[in-house]
Amino acid sequence: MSGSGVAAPAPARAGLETMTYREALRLAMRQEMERDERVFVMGEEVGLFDGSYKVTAGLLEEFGPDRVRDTPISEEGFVGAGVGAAMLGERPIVEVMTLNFLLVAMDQVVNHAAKIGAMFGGEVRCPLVIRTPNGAGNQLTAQHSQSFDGWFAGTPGLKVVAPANPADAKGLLKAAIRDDDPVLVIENLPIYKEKGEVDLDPELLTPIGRAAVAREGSDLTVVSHSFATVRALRVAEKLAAEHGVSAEVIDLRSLRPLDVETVAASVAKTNRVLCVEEGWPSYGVTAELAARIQRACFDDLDAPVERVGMAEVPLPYAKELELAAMPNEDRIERAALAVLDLAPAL
Amino acid sequence: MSGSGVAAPAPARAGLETMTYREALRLAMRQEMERDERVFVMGEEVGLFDGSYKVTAGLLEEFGPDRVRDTPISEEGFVGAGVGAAMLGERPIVEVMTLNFLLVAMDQVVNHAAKIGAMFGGEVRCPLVIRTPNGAGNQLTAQHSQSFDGWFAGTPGLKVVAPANPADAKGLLKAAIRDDDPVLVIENLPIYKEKGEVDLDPELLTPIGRAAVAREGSDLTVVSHSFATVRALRVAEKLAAEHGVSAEVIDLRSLRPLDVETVAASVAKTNRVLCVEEGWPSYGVTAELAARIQRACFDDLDAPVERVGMAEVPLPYAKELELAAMPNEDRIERAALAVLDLAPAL
Amino acid sequence: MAVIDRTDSPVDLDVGDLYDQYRMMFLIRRFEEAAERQYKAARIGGYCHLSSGQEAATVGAVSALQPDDLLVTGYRSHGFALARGVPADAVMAELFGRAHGCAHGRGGSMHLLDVSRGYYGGWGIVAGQLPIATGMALSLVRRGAEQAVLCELGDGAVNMGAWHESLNLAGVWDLPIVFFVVNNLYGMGTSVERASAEPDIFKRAGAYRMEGERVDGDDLEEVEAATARLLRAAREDRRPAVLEAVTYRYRGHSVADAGLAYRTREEIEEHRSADPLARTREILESRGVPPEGIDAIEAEVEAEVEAAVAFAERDEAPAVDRLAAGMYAPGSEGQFERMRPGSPFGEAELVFAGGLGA
Amino acid sequence: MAVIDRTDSPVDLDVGDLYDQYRMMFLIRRFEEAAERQYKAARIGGYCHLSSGQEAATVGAVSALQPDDLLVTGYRSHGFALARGVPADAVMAELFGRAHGCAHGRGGSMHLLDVSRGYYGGWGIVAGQLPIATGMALSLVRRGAEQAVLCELGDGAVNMGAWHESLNLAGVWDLPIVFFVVNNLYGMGTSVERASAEPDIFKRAGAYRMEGERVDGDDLEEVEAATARLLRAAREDRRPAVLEAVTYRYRGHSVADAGLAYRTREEIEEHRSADPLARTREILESRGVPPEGIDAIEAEVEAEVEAAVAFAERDEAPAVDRLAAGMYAPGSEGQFERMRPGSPFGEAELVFAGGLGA
Ligand SMILES: Cc1ncc(C[n+]2csc(CCOP(=O)(O)OP(=O)(O)O)c2C)c(N)n1
Ligand SMILES: Cc1ncc(C[n+]2csc(CCOP(=O)(O)OP(=O)(O)O)c2C)c(N)n1
Ligand SMILES: [Mg+2]
Ligand SMILES: [Mg+2]
Repeated sequence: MSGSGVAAPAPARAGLETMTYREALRLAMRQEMERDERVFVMGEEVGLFDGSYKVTAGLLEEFGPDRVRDTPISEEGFVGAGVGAAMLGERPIVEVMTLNFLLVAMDQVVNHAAKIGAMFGGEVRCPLVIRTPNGAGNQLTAQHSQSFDGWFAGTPGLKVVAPANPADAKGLLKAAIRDDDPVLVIENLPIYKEKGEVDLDPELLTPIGRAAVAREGSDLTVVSHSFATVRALRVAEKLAAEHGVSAEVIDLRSLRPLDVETVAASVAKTNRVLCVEEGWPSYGVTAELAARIQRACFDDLDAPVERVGMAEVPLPYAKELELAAMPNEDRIERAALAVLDLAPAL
Repeated sequence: MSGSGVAAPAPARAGLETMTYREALRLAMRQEMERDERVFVMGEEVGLFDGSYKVTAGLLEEFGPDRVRDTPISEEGFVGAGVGAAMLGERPIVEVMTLNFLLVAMDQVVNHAAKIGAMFGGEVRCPLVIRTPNGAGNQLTAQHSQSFDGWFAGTPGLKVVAPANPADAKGLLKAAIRDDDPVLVIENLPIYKEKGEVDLDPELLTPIGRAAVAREGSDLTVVSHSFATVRALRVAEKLAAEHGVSAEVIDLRSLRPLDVETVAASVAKTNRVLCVEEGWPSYGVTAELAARIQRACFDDLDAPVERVGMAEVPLPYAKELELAAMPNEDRIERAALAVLDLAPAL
Repeated sequence: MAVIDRTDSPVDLDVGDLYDQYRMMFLIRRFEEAAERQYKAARIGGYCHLSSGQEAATVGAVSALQPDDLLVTGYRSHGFALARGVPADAVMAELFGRAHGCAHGRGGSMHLLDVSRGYYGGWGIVAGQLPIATGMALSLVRRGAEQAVLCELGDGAVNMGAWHESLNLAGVWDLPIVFFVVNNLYGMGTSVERASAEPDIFKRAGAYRMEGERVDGDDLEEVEAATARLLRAAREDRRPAVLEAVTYRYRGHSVADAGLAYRTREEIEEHRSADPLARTREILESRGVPPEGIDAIEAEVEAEVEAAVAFAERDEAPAVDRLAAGMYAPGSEGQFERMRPGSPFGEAELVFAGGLGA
Repeated sequence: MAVIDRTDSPVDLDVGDLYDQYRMMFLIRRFEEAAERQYKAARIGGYCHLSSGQEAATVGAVSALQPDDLLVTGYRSHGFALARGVPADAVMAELFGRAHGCAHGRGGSMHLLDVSRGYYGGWGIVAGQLPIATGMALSLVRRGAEQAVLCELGDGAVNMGAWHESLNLAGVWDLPIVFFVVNNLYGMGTSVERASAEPDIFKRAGAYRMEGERVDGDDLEEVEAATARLLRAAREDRRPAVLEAVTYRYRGHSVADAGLAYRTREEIEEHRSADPLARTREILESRGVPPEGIDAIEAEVEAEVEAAVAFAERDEAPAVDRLAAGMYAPGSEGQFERMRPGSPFGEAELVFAGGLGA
């Protein structure tokens, strides 16, 4: 490894391909590892086991154990090791099996990675990527079903992105890898197998700090990120088909920086807004959204900003309970109708 | 230790006494330790050193090393030990030197203590108290100046209280110790030395989940907790004296459960509201407040809910920078005037 | 049920304990085979970690517990729950997520417990149970009780910071706890050699001036004897210890893992050929227990497992309007009374409706 | 400055190194005495942790570093920064919170650094620097560089989980790192015996099959020799190690602590009577350095410290409208462009005004 480590850009292998979210993430890593020898992957079971959710499958074979490094179970240790390597100019991609386990490495993320730029007066940077899925489903129960997205998004010094489809999975992960600051890339368990079209162009990134209008509409704005966007899009179709409602869906894509401008522009048009997240809404991502929207769009709003998220309980195991607790499409639909005054508020 | 461990209530030593916040906390612990032998204190430097902020001063001498236990530096270990002891029916009070250090014990608090009741179907409880100060000031810099209050308040299974004066310091800590669930008691570095009147009655608790109207007013509601309440009260006086504005100050006291009813009642009267916190407002406590207020008081609000908190940077060391970054009284006052349309919005 | 009626059994009383233990090992094996079938039939969800191959370590260690000793484990815990006497019905119902599961359908496979039997769970974060078990041992000391805690963990867990902090606390405070490391050679796909700078895990006890010992985890009697001795030292002399039982997991990490990416079929077969069940059965026979008696008990166990599945199938689902049951102590409802205004859509309906208590 | 001009000095070149080292020890002592005075005069704020009494350990260890080796420390780090060659001006200005401080007034006493000298901070969470230093060692291996990392920590830090995870990673990956434990007998008010189940800290290296060694931390030459040997093994053979230097802190934990609640005046006096500065000066004299030469160098150091204070006083404060300087990499501003609508009151003014870059 020498100099910037960046190889001359490969000739564009343009073209679109349909692939899963998981494959898109893998493509992003492979392209960036080819492009820049400073990039390496580290985490539990990323190598020999092909990744516990198979995101890194095949990379060990392709890049060898120095660049696809299996770690012991010690998140605090290897997340911190990523911080240290990044401070020396490497581009570590640290995979944490799920967001739940980042709790044991919280101190390294929040009190170390996030502080480096400012606390040392800009003398050293930390271009670290942490990849980890949030989300619930499949009865993984209370300790394995959480989305603390807002905690990281509320930490100055971090950047946080959360792709909701394969194209952004590739584009945002690549942007994160090339970014000079610590970026948390929040993936999602239920989306890993979702398919979508991905542009293979290795230079096509999804910019950090830019939301997307995932679906245009005029009666209601639904703001969401990660898997909640997938749900929101399904509900939007249903609202159109069954209630003649035209819902615009904003996919945030980044949580820090948060693109409020795009959200506010939509609300200015629709005058009604529902915010959806997979995590607990109280003190969660949708709280910040509601707070900003009511300030930015005070005169535009025809109804209060409404929120839906996971019911505020540690997620129970039993299938029936789990289903009831999750921000399922039925709950989102009823909330949307309530915002539109087409159903009672709850 | 046997049975419930609770001794017959001591004869009421009624009467008021002026004391510091720190002394009020100590009084609460002493009274509860006298009342219930299951109560014990554990943490770094709580014994021989008299507490790093002297809150536990004298308790070792009075109750001995079994009930005032110095620990090694290992927050994950001893916070978790508190969880285990609580599951067996003890009433541990675990002191963590500052909220910043709770990051290394996050997993024990969020993924363990908070989960016990629900995850085990109510078969076992966790009556644990964690005491720790939040807050900035005194140039403690980026790693030592944080307020993650909202992260815990957003965790179902936990209860979170944050007294803003000596009377509530005693009352809420006692309520937390007697509560059958895990309670985080957020203290505050700058308030430790503040004085106030405290009722010595050992049976007088401050109920969890009840905000207080700390100052009555009619033009504006300021909602705050912990040290921000102290600041808010000072600003309210200034607003009255210099601008003829009558500000009502709501001291939340509990963050989970959050007493929105009291807040909403005040906003219904004043129609304007400013939320203040010591931490970063984005994705913070004031985000949740704004989100709930705009929903509960949609038709009452004459202006958007406004927020002030710590500037969203890792807190810098230099005194001038630190002062500028904190939610100082000048910033709160300007925000209050902006909400009242007496100064420009920023 | 764990305890068989000895009056019916054709067994010499001298081998009675071993006989019960063999029965339990067999129960665990058959129970988990049934669980795997039910998982594949989508009646069980979540993660489901089987311990087939590890039964001698499980039953040996639990047999050494006194009735009032405490047990804390990780997530690979069906065997521990059964061995501690939790009825197969209650365990299977929990895997099915039913109301009469031992955690009322709230916990599932990873979060079994039975407080009446001193079994305090069933935890899913690797090594997260260690500080908690340590605190329980501290509590025993405060009560002056002659009891001990047995805390199970895997070989992969010994590289977590929580291991270090817990062992240090146990050592510096002289706590009555035995850390029981079930070394099945792998943490998911990572072998002990690739994960631990000191692969002789029991030696790590030395860093805390603590006794450390390794036993053949497939030798039921060796495991029991060592556990009993260390638990006694914990109980009577407040000497904490590490006991490492070397064993092998036949199946993948969880039902979802084929378990072949990181080890060979030959390796698995080699271990299977020294199956602890077969080994224990041989000992029983060598001590004069007639094979028909063992066969009879095996048939009884199979019926017990079938009955557990039937029980779980019949059992009711937890009430959906009691979503928040257990989250807070009964009586907390009043504290939450004033939280409703401005709640996110549906929150009050979902959470407050059924009350917050157990 | 760390390097003195030897042509001016009246010293036999054979003792030149020791002479420089004595000078540095003396500089650290006087620098910290000045820092304490300035703290009491309220020109320095925050926590201010002095290392008086520990100078031999500090200077001995840092002397063993090659120019391109890396250094990472905790918060008691004035001495380490100075010994690594960070100018006293830049350190004092940092304590004053000034623009030309080594962290531009952003870090203060706990967060000194100088990347040009391979000093990567200055960290305030106990043991938080260990995983980071470990990652740096990993990076050196990836580059195939023959360099090593020296990671300082205190005796209290060895009970944190991060210690365990870091040492295990260093061991399992054969990383070029030496964990340098400055054992000053106490972590705040807690003695090593009350905190560590294994009070012979160096022995804990064994849990990772790592070399562990203890030296007299007040013997400059012993510290330097051991550090040099272990760093060489790290650099050349990728053998990580633990080096424990036993020393004593004269002052309280920080300037705010009188340091008497947990130890006696007699204990402090006893250690003071074997002051490493006096010891080192004696060795110099015994090797033929004339006392007047040493006196002269001491006077020079005193002037240097005075000059540093004067420099810090004169230096400008960081610009208040650059509150967010350094937080994100230059060029990130565009990413934050669309975050402004609905911001909390004053946020845009406070944070965005001066840009986000360094
Ligand atoms: C902190 C944490 N990190 C990762 C995981 C995911 N995980 C679950 S089990 C496991 C392997 C544990 O191996 P070991 O301790 O040997 O126990 P075994 O599964 O072999 O019984 C991992 C990595 C987790 N649950 N918690
Ligand atoms: C995780 C964490 N817990 C507690 C503290 C508070 N604290 C700062 S220094 C210190 C003592 C550390 O002692 P030691 O490691 O021996 O270093 P020394 O101060 O003696 O140099 C403590 C408890 C902290 N900074 N971080
Ligand atoms: Mg294992
Ligand atoms: Mg020390």
